[in-house]
Amino acid sequence: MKKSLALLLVLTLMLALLAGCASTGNAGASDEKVIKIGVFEPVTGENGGGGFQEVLGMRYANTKVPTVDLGGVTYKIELVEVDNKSDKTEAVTAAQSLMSSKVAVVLGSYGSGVSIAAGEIFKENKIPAIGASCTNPQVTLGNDYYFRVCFLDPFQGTVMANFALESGAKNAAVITQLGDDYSSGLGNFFLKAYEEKGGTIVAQEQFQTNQTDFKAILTNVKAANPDFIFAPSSIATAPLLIKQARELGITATIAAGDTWENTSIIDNAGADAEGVVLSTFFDENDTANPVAAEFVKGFKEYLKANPDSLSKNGGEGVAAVSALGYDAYMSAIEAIKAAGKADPEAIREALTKVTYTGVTGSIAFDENGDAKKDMAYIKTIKDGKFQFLKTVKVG
Amino acid sequence: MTEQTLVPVLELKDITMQFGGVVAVDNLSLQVHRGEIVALIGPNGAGKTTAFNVVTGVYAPTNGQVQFKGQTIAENFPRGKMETLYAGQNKGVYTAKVWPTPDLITKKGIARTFQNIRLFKNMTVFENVLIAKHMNMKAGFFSAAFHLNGREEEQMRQESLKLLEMVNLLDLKDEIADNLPYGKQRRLEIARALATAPDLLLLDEPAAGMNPQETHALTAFIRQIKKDFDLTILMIEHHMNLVMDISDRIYVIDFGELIATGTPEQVQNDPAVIAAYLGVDE
Amino acid sequence: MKLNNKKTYPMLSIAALVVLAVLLILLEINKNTFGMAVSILQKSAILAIVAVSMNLLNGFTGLFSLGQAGFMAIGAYVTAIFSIPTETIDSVYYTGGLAPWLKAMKVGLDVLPGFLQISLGILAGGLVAAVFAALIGIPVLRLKSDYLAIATLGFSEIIRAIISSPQMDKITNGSYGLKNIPGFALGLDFLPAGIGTLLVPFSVAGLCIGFMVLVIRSSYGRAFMAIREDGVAAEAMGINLLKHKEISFIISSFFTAVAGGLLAMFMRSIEARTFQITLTYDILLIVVIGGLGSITGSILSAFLVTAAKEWWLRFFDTPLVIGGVTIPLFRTGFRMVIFSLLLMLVVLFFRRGLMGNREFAWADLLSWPRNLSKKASSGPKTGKGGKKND
Amino acid sequence: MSLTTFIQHILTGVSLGGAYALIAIGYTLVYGILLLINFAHSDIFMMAGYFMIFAMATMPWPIAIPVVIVATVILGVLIEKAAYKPLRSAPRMSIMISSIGVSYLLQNLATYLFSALPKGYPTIAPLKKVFQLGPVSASLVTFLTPVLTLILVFILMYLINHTKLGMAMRAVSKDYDTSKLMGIKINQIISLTFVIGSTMAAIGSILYFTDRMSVTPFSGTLPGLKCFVAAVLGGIGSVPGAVLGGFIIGISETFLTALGYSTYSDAFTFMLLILILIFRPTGLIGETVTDKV
Repeated sequence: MKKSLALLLVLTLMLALLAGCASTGNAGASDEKVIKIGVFEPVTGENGGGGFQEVLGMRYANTKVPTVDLGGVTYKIELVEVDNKSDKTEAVTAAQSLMSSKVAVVLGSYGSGVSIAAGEIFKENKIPAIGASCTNPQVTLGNDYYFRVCFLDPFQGTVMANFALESGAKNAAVITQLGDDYSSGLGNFFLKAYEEKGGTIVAQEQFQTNQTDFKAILTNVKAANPDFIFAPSSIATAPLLIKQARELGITATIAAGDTWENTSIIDNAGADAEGVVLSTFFDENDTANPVAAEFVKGFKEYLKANPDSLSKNGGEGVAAVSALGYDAYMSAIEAIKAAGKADPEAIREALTKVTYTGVTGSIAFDENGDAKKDMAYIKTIKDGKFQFLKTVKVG
Repeated sequence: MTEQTLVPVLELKDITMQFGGVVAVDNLSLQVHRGEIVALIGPNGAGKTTAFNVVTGVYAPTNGQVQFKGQTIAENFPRGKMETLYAGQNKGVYTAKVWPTPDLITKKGIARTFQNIRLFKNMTVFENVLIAKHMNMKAGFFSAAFHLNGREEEQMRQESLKLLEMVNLLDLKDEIADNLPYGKQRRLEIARALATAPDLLLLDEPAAGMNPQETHALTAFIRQIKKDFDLTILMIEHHMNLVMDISDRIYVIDFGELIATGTPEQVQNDPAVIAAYLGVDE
Repeated sequence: MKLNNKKTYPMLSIAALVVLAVLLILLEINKNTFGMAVSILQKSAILAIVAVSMNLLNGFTGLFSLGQAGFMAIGAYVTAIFSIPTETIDSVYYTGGLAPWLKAMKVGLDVLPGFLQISLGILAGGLVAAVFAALIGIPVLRLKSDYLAIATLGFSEIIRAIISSPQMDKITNGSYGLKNIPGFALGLDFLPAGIGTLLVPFSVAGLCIGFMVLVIRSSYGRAFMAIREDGVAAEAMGINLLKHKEISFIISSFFTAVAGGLLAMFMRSIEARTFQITLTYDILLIVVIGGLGSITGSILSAFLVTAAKEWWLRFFDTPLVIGGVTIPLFRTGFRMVIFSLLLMLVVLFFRRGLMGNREFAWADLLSWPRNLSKKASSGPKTGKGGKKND
Repeated sequence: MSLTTFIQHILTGVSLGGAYALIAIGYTLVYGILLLINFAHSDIFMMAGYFMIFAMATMPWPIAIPVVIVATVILGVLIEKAAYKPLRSAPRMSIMISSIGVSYLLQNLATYLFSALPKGYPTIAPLKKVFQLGPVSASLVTFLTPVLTLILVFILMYLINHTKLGMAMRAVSKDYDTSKLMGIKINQIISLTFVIGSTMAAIGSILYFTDRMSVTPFSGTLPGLKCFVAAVLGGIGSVPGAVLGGFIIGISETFLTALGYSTYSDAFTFMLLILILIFRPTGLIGETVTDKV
């Protein structure tokens, strides 16, 4: 019994090894000219849902622009996807595996924490990275190799504070997740901006990662009776927070940042989600930008052609992170073209000078590597759908 | 044993051990003198092992005092919940609380074996004995860890080997303790206790589970180690042949109380003992 | 550990070490080509330290502790605070800033070369963990095995909660984690550029494990094992239980924290969430597969499990297509299922793990082919079951 | 804190405590008999959550609930047969490692099968009906949880104290070896223990998740640990103790969070555990046991 089991075990391992070798062997066999672009995104874990939407944007971009011509030679662009599992420890190995795949540039990641963690590795290996939706200032700060196509949390916090005050909310409560830099950071920026502009913060509550019972903190919020509740958090947390708040009879507007633009929140929170407000990078119904209109049309067709992607995307809606993923890919292509070669160092140089009109507006990077953006879209949930409310500009 | 050498080594004074409402040892007093072999006998559940556990520091007595070579090694009086529950005697006589942990008792020179053998089963015979030398090691943690106490370590090993030779286990020194035959395990447990260089050896049913031949060998073995190591021995035993053969004096307890004491002949003819052992005639 | 009379073949050991060193240096020089291997080796070396520390406690002293993640967190945070370059400290603590006294300490330490600052940080991390271990050990180590497990696990969660609490913002940067932690090669200015990525973790691991092996082989190590085998009997042999359990707990925690410090350097950025219970479980997996009570088993297992988990078996997570047919089982998460099944298999059928409680010896390796043929002819000799240490 | 807020917190705390109590019973029963911390119990609870999601997808809730309970019981008993029974003679550490292994396996299996993303828990309409008592508002499940918990505990106590099987269970937990000699079918009793524990976990899971609305593969871990602490706090092996512990932890956790110490709410639970182990290892209403040497 034991012996045969042991044998089985060894055989499985051997098989695994063989398969592993085989799969890596195939990649090197083709003699086609290839430029590899790393996709460093979470497909599982806390941010798996959003991460996948971002990947979809990149995959779609790859079908739109699958090759690039450099000096008369056509190079095929190959996406090398790794899953960082929304986990910093995994992120390091995942990033390392991208490095050993010899990618020229990296795209991602959804979730600032993993981007920060991997940033050092990209920097060390001198591989430029383009973040799509990581909004924490720490991602690009002090890292010459990290760029991003989205706006930053201080900006987003200010936008939401402006919006709250404009809509007549004089008192606000802030709920943040402990140990999460996105949530704590954004909450903090909102708090500062809101108080600076004359609002009053009446309650400040925190909850722990994986906590699912928010009744205690919500009871406190209810007692403070705010007009506006700002609760930036993950997609997983959102429906729970919304439903429990409504159950306790809280009627104030609940608002959050870009992460909440995900249909799973509407699916899970149902009618309670009505009236929720969030800021985001992009609106699919914004027809002012022709690039965006074209992207939305093409992306929807791409989704329809891939039923699996469609179901994981949660329907036909075009998420802002997909648009950002697309823009990140396109900025990379622009930079490769400008550099004229697939050398990472040259691409990094080129990125500092790239200007490109993307789906989410015009993109150029400042000295930190952040996209210069001055506008955010505010959306609300109405009739079970995300609806464009207004745009907010901050000077 | 002749009268002029009566130096008390171990003295139990009014020891009562009570668990909740159950009195396991009731007001037990006994003396063991230098060079004696004393047996503590009694029917199952009489409280013999409990008495051993009090002497070796496993339990703090509820009331009473234990003296070893004239020094108090354990003393206690009923306190807390026991103060109201206490069912023993001599309440209020003892006022100090002395309860050293078992390792300190061993360091003072009392070694013991256990009713159900407690060897370090996955370690070798040699290691089992060598461990007893650890408590007297002079080297501190770091010098031991960095093996700077080479000479001391070597001495510990030599002493252990010598001991194994004296108890006839040298040829088995690299054997895993658990693999030894039963009789050898008993012998090893005694050897391990001897390695702590005790003055007083407590044997808890050393012949349990042995056949007559093995018991006979054990008798000779106990006599021999007593002589070789200049020991005083207190033992619990059910094998009456062994007890009557080897003991200088015998204490008989039943239901925690002392019912008789004296030489083997005196005890054998004591009516109280006969009553307690009725039907357990051996 | 048996006091066997096997020949030790010191020449072979030295040769093996030299070969290992040469291999490591070769890998380092070509680390652009072997990036993945280098990264796996770094992580394995770090986990090997934790695995051996856990084994010292669980396998040799018989104390079932599940507090590893907490002690690693302590080590990681202390090391990080010591080693983040002072000039970038404000950008790391961008919300609240670093506590003035810590900043003053960092400015003061800047007179030392970076390499020394980091070493000091790792040492300090170990010492802080050792102090914590000593303090909580006094009440907790009296507990029976399973209560000890839960209590240490609880302790590890407390540490994590404290680290991420807003009240600690000025020290641990609370929710935001720490970044800009220098990697292994940084600070070693006296070596050629880039050298150290492997040498540093391997030599630290060598020192740590070496020390623990020395302890285990000393009289104290025997006392630990005696406690594992039978606490009551050990006490009757004059061994002070609490003192020896404390020593074992402190050493184990010290080295766990040192490994935590190395992990911080490996990851370059840390947050409290890194040190969850699953981290402890991962290490337990390594120890159990390697064999409770075998140092070489733990080391071997640390390398095997890490490499398999992070590298070789990664393809379990990606869809496998053979001849145009997609094999259904292969998708994200399958790898971890395989690993948990492997653990259960070891626990249920190979309770002794890879090495049981034996250690690697050249003599065994050299006589292996002979033994193998002997075994084949005489049929398998079943050893005793798992160690009895209840 | 106003009276309304206070009452609202009490309600939340008692409801949470009730769910904890039901899970804690599973720990306390298994520990009483096998002296094993069943680390997998928290994941049985988590799996029950997923079972409900799948059951409710195809059937109405009055059918789904018994189906989920049966499925959870089968899972619990299966785990015992596969992972604990073969190790019955092994050292305790091996069984504990085995239970950690099962926990690890269930979590990874759930991640693999259902993804790590939270799945919405189906709404059992009558349970979610919101009641408004003056300014205090809560759904029915909040009121129902503690009541149902107490009813279940009384039934369980009756089973343990007044039936033959219950007597056998008590005997096994008092003295494993002797009960074996007395002809008690040990395996049957152990299975029964797991049946009861899993049933309670399944009911607890329905109440807990209905209130919290989503399940992830790691939903069970932290509540599980807290429930074990609850069992120890009340006195391991004692069912009323587990219930008492559950309520104490539920209420104190709620108030700590309410007072702004949510960081320390988990830490507090474990601090409580360490304190109780030092000062009263037998728990609040446990029995004293003396080790035999």
